[in-house]
Amino acid sequence: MIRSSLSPPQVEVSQPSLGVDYVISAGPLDLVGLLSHAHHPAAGAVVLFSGEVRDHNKGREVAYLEYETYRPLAVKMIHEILAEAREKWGLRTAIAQHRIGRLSIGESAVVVITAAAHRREAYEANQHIIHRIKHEVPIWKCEYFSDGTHQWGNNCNC
Amino acid sequence: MIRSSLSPPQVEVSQPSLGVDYVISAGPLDLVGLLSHAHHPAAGAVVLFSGEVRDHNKGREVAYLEYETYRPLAVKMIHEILAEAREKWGLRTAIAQHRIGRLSIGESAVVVITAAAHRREAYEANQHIIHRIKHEVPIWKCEYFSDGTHQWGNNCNC
Amino acid sequence: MRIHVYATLKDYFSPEFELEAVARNTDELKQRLLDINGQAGQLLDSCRFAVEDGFIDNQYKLKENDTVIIIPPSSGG
Amino acid sequence: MRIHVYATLKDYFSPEFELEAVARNTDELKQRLLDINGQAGQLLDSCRFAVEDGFIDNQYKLKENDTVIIIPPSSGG
Repeated sequence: MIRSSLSPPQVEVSQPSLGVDYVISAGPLDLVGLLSHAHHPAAGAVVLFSGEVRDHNKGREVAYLEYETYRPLAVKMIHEILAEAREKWGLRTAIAQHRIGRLSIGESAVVVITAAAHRREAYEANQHIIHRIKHEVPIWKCEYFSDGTHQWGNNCNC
Repeated sequence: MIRSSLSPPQVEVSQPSLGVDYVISAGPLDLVGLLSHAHHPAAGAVVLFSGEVRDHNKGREVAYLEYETYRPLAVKMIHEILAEAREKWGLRTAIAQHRIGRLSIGESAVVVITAAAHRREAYEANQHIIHRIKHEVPIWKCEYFSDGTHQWGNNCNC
Repeated sequence: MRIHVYATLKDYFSPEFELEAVARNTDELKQRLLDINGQAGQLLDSCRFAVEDGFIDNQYKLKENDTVIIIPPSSGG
Repeated sequence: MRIHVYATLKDYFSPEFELEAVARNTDELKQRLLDINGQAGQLLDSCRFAVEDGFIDNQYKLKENDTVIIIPPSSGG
């Protein structure tokens, strides 16, 4: 039996001022607002990643996307991923937010922001966090194509 | 003899709407404004790096920094670095801006933004561009410490 | 036992439904789901199971009033 | 010949000055600069030279009306 403890999750909230549930958003991601939380007087390097909706995927024209999530587990897992990265790379800031619902071309589906004393750590941690969010967290993408068909994603293509 | 052709430089302007000289700025860097130029319908990944002034360096308390540049060569070199990265990684966007003059703790000294179809290219190109700007472009940092002394930087510490 | 499925699993099952048959662990639950739709076998093999905010494996003893979440491979980002 | 120096070189030379002595290439220019301040040798060995927006090496024939830029190691970012 490996079921973990009941909610509320006992993991560190990476940015207290943002609240626990900020990591999943039903509305447009506020990159600028999130970036304003990232600056830290001891951090010489801030890295922001934004995963955005492309107009084509595997040769097909994309009309829009929809994301859905199993929120209780997704929120807990993202906080755990951020806390582990914060510890491993000595980050001053670790923020992630994933959008759900319907997204148009060019909109941001996910943002990850890291800040560290030096840039190597900020880049490495940022890549690690987005990789884990894409592959481990219960969030699913459905692509709606211009020809009227749709397809649930089952592997990463960004 | 290896002197290259006279100005104006014949290199590609990476973001025409920003103008040639945008790569060196005497005023605060507008990360948000620059980021707004980065989004592209064919780009699934946008990476922004901001190098910011830390309050400590090598155990000493930093009061502020000053950067100076030899502008004609710095502008040309940054555009060349961006054009090469754009070509090598198939970037949709490649933007860089370095600030000069006096900077306070927490202010951004340099920003690099890359956008590509997939995230690996956006991260790699971003790291490559900031590495080359720091090590090759004629821009120099002078650290002013809280004890009243100052020191010209001669190697990278971010 | 209540079942919630997500994403591509909704092409095979209702998003939420009550499972009347007994399933004492995830292996038995998988079999009950195949009884409903035999075509979901390959997909179910790639799925994880959760109760509340924790993953469960086959050692976890399912209870009558559990709500089991069936989680296909992630495709966020 | 006009000389512009930057950054830590300003601890050894005026930021901009007129060099009266003849220097036909960068090796000779380096020697003339050492004549002005002998302590700058190690630093000058790590410097690059430029005219307008291009680097020059010792093959470049310096002209009387050139403005030579002396560029210490970069430390941007």
